[in-house]
Amino acid sequence: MDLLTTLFAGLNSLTWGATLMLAIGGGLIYLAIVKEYEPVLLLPIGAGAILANLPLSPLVGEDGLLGILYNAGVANELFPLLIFVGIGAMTDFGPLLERPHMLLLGAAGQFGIFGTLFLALLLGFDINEAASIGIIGAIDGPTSIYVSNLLAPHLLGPIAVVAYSYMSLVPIIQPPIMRALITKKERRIRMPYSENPVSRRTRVLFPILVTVVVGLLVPMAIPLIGMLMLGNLMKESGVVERLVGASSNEIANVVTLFLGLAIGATMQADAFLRKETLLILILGIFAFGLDTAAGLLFAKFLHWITRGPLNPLIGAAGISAFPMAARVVQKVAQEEDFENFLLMHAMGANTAGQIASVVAGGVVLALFAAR
Amino acid sequence: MDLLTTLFAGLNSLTWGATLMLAIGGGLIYLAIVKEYEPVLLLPIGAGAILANLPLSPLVGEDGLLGILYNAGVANELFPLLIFVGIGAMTDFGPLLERPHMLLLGAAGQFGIFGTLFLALLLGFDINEAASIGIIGAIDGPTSIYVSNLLAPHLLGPIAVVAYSYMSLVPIIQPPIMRALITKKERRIRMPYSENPVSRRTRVLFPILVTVVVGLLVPMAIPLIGMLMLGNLMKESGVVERLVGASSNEIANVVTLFLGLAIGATMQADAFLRKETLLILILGIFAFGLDTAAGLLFAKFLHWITRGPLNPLIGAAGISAFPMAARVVQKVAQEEDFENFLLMHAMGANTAGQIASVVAGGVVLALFAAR
Amino acid sequence: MDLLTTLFAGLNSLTWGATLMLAIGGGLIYLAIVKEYEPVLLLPIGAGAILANLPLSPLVGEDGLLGILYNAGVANELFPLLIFVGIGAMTDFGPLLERPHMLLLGAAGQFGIFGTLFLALLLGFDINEAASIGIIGAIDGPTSIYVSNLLAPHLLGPIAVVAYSYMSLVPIIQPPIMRALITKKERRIRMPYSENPVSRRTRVLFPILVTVVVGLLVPMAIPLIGMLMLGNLMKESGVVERLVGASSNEIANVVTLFLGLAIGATMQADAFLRKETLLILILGIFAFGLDTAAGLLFAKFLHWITRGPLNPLIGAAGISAFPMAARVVQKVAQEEDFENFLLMHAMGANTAGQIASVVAGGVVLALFAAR
Amino acid sequence: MSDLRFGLMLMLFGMGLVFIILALLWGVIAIFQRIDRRLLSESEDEPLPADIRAPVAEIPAELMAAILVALERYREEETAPIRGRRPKQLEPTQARWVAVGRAYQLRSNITPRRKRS
Amino acid sequence: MSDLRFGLMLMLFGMGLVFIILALLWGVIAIFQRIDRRLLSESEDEPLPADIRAPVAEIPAELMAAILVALERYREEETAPIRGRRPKQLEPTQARWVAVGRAYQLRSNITPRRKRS
Amino acid sequence: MSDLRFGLMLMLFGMGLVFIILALLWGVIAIFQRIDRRLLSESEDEPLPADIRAPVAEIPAELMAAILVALERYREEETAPIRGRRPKQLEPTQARWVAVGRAYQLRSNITPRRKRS
Ligand code: NA
Ligand code: NA
Ligand code: NA
Repeated sequence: MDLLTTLFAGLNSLTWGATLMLAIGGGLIYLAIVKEYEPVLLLPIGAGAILANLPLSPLVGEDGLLGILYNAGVANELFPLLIFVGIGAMTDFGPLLERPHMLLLGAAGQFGIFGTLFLALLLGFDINEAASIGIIGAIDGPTSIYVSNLLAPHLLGPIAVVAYSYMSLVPIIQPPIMRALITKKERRIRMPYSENPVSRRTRVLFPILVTVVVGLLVPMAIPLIGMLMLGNLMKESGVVERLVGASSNEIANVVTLFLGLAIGATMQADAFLRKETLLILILGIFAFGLDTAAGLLFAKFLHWITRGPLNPLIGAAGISAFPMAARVVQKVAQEEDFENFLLMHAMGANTAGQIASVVAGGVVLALFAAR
Repeated sequence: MDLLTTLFAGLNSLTWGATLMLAIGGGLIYLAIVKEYEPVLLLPIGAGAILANLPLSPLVGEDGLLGILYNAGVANELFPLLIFVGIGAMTDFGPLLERPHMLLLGAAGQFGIFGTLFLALLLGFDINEAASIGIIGAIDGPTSIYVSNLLAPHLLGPIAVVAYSYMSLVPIIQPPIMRALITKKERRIRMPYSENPVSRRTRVLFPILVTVVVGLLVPMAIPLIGMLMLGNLMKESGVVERLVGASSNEIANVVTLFLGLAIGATMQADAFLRKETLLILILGIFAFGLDTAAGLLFAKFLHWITRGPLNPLIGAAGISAFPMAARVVQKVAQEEDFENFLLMHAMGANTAGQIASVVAGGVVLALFAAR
Repeated sequence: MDLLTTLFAGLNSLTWGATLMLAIGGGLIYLAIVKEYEPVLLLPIGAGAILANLPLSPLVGEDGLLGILYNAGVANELFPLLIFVGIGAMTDFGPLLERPHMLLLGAAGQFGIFGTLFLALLLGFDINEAASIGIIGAIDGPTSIYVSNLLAPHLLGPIAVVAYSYMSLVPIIQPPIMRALITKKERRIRMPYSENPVSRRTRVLFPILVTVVVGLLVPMAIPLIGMLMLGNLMKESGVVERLVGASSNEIANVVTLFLGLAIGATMQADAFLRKETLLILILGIFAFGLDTAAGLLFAKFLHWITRGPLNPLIGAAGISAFPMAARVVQKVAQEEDFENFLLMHAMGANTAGQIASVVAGGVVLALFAAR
Repeated sequence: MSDLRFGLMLMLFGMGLVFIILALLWGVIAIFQRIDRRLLSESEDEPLPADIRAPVAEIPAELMAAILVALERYREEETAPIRGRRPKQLEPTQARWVAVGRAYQLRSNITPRRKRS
Repeated sequence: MSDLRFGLMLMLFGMGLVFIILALLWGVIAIFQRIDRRLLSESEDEPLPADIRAPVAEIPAELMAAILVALERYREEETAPIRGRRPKQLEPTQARWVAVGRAYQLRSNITPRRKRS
Repeated sequence: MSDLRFGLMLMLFGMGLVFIILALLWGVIAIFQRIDRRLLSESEDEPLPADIRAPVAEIPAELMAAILVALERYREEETAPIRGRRPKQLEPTQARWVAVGRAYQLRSNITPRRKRS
């Protein structure tokens, strides 16, 4: 009967690709719930993937809920930027302000971006795609989404998935590299801890100055760094608790949910199930590893030239991935010397990595604009 | 003087229709505040009606606040779907998972949709209007709004008002029908209570599987069932409390306010003050009654064929109207036997009715699409 | 090298104007944080000004975050109206309902609007600009933004900045005027306090009636008064706590942040750095002073004709600026007689000023529409 | 010049209208006040909540805070089982129903016809 | 007429489909139930939270409320240092790290080679 | 090929720029640090909050939680009467003003010219 055929059009138009995508969506939800890999993003992404890949889903397309969310906040970059306000409102740059030289370790921790970019080029990706894949090496979800959405929006799905699911792998990826590159003796180095009280004035001026300095040098970085620092300014000001709360709770939660769903919806079978996605999965691991190695080696180099008490392990915290990377540093250091306390130094490098990631994202965009 | 004429253009253009609508808006606010009939929706609807019917109100139209809200979330179905995420995040399907055969009672409780649809056709409504009126029988606000907005947006105002104001009449409408159709002896039936522990795995897999099964069979139901189950998945996962909170509080509250205002604004005199509205008021009662009767008779039939300890009263809980209907069942059962505890069974039927309502909404849309 | 030139395009295109605007943005942030002048608005405005004036900022323009926020809520008046819902939900009109004659003092406190308007005309502003500047005399941020955005959107930046930064100067501007215009003897007048219990019925009916009465007379005032009273109706109804919470917290906070940023972004060098802005700064002070003087003199007049125990000081509370003005009245009265308790009377006049401000805003718009 | 004249008119009509409208509102409220007072003199109407809160000031604020938190929790748990009112508390309430109902049902199942016997 | 016929079809197919789909869901859940029961009989699976909450009813509600608040706070402080989970608590936790770390480091600095000696 | 060359340039310039910018930020912060230290040595500046929180660890967490809740409530009630800061607490504060004011005024009304006599 004709009606029945039309009725079960859904079942009829189920493809193998869509079936696989449903499974992948389920897999992401599994990672989110059972493995607790960044559940606040991977669960909505997985759910979005399932809802978008059910055949004939009215949720996709211009008029579907997921399409509306995509246009309302992903296509125009609104959502990642709003999330940055929340991140800024939650980040304490105190440890960094006490030891500002840690900023160099943050810079070194971005090498993965450029190394991966180059490798992706060699593997045949075009330059925009390569840069978007490289930005996975920022190891910062919103930066990856922001940059890749501007340079290669068709890769947004796999890049976001890789960026967020690998984030949870930091404690697995980093330790072997740390043990391989840093000698036992170096790992035992204790770092003296001298208190450098940071005045409220400095804490308040810091976000303003970072915005102005970075913004003047790299206008393309203004949205990323500006929103991050706006959140931090509100937090440190101490006078707009209502806005800090709204940024780090209401806005962050709602936007995270919508962003996850919208990104999941970009994972449609024909766009996602390609060998490029597989390559991105591999290049992602590579980016994480290269970041860590570069951070460690640069710290080792600093230790060598300064001959000071700088434990090269803290270089691994420069990749951002806040605060996981800093804790990994502390854990690996304690394996050798239980009384070695590197956490505060690592936290400085870690927040430096956060700033450096955002700056690197802006630099990549600026170099593209200047091309 | 000319200026004064223009100045008091508002008073001059006050029509009898608008005056009546202001009174109706006031009446809805009265029901909301004094009678406490679903105040979170009826108060904004009433306020929206008043604000939209004041002569020359700048709030209506494309550029007015109410018009903006309508376009931002009603015309594109965003608001009812977001509310579904919140409902899913608040619903505990445990009682249903313990007694899944209750799903059949939920199915029976949807007969009012189709019976009312047919009656509306006989009364001269066209098929789209008839289906929109029938969907009042889903006894689920967001489903009614979602479906009627797609099929007959010009009836959205009266349908939404009826759907929400009658919801509070469930404890008044149901008991007489229950006493009329179910004999005293049947009402005394006690239902044995055996524990069926539900594992967390089942609770988490349930929303995913419902989405996939229903979604594959009835693609038009994906938005409704998908959003409901997304909320429930987040709740049962236990790992995204932030998102559950955002869905069931921030998003739900803000969207409810905006949805109510926007629906109230559709109640403009010339669209609302027609004999159709009166018919919808009557057909709405009919839909509620027919749902209840069908649920009861089907439960009676099940009792008759299984000869098991199934108290037919719980059929009345299959209409959805969660959790009022389940409590009405418990109350009516206790009238005959104070120690009869049906509530858990009724809760199962009640959440089954919630799922069935959404499925029925999708089925109606699917049949229209397949026409 | 060409790349470097393009790279440092930001630094190259830094103008003196932009530099000054960056300083002004910093100044607003200083006022917000150090002086605590309305920080919830001045901090985002200052931040918006900085982010918008950094050369080549991608945040401005149609596709930039700040441009998106502007179009999403300032251009269409959504944000100020939503803030009004929150203000209504926080305002207690009880003191006014006990002494409704205070409404006249609220009316008198709006004279600054019209006086400043006339003065601005004399200074060469065109009529739309003059009215927008005059509306600073409403001494109510959202009203100023709403009206000036409709009449002279190009002045929105300076007007909003003046409206919010002067609000905090009320305790500095008012006392000298009060001491100059009201004699010592008058300032010692005690006002008898008789309790007029206000029933819940009256409290609930008040916002509805104000909306209908004002709305019928001045349709252009419906958005302002309607949203204010919607919030108050929800509060007084006592049955929609969820919506009251959403209005006065989630919505108010998020909208305040976005509104501030979007307004700050309108402060671009070429639009802001003109002699008009300087004049607006001066006219703003004038508006505040004129409001206070008119309120005081009218109260004095009332005291003279009624010969009753009416302390003319409370006229100063009629300007709105809730609740600062009421406290200033109490403070100045206590300077003369420590046991004089005028606060409750002043609170009545203060909320009357809030209503009168909104009415005056609507009246100005209505007179323009009727022109 | 036309602008100036319109400005003057704005001033006169504007202040006039503002006064008229607020005077009108005064009238409306006054009527309500009269009704209130009449009803109050007949029967006891609900007074202002402020009067109830007045003695609160005598309790130390910290203790007050603790009591408030506890009472709020209590109130939330006891009321609010209707979906859509206080969503957060829906589940625990249901769980309690489940618990009570089960305990009850299990017991009544052992002697299922106790009442009829 | 065509409308009426379509209406009738809607009624028949509609109710039919609703029943079929819900019966199907019943089947799916039933399978899960069976798996659950099998696994339960083999090992102890996590039971319904309701069973745990049952004895709660015996504790006075006010006391319960106070305990709940305290426990919630405690839980929030102890867990949740990962950014993005419970953002509000991030800072105090960090501050505690800072404090502990500093106290520790300062002490270990005085005798920096204690362990190796 | 052009892509590869641009990629190489991206790598060199990119890493270079990132290092330059962060080094610059280091310089800026270092200047601030110096100013801070100079001001600190002159007078006592506000220290890091962490130092204050350190001894907290000795109090049992549950007790701490209860105290925190109570203190928070207290703080909210006492401060915050300015609209726009902590909106939730506006009303109760007003109600207290009303109460205090009324008690006061009613008393002072009985002997209205007490002071001047
Ligand atoms: Na990074
Ligand atoms: Na139903
Ligand atoms: Na005013």
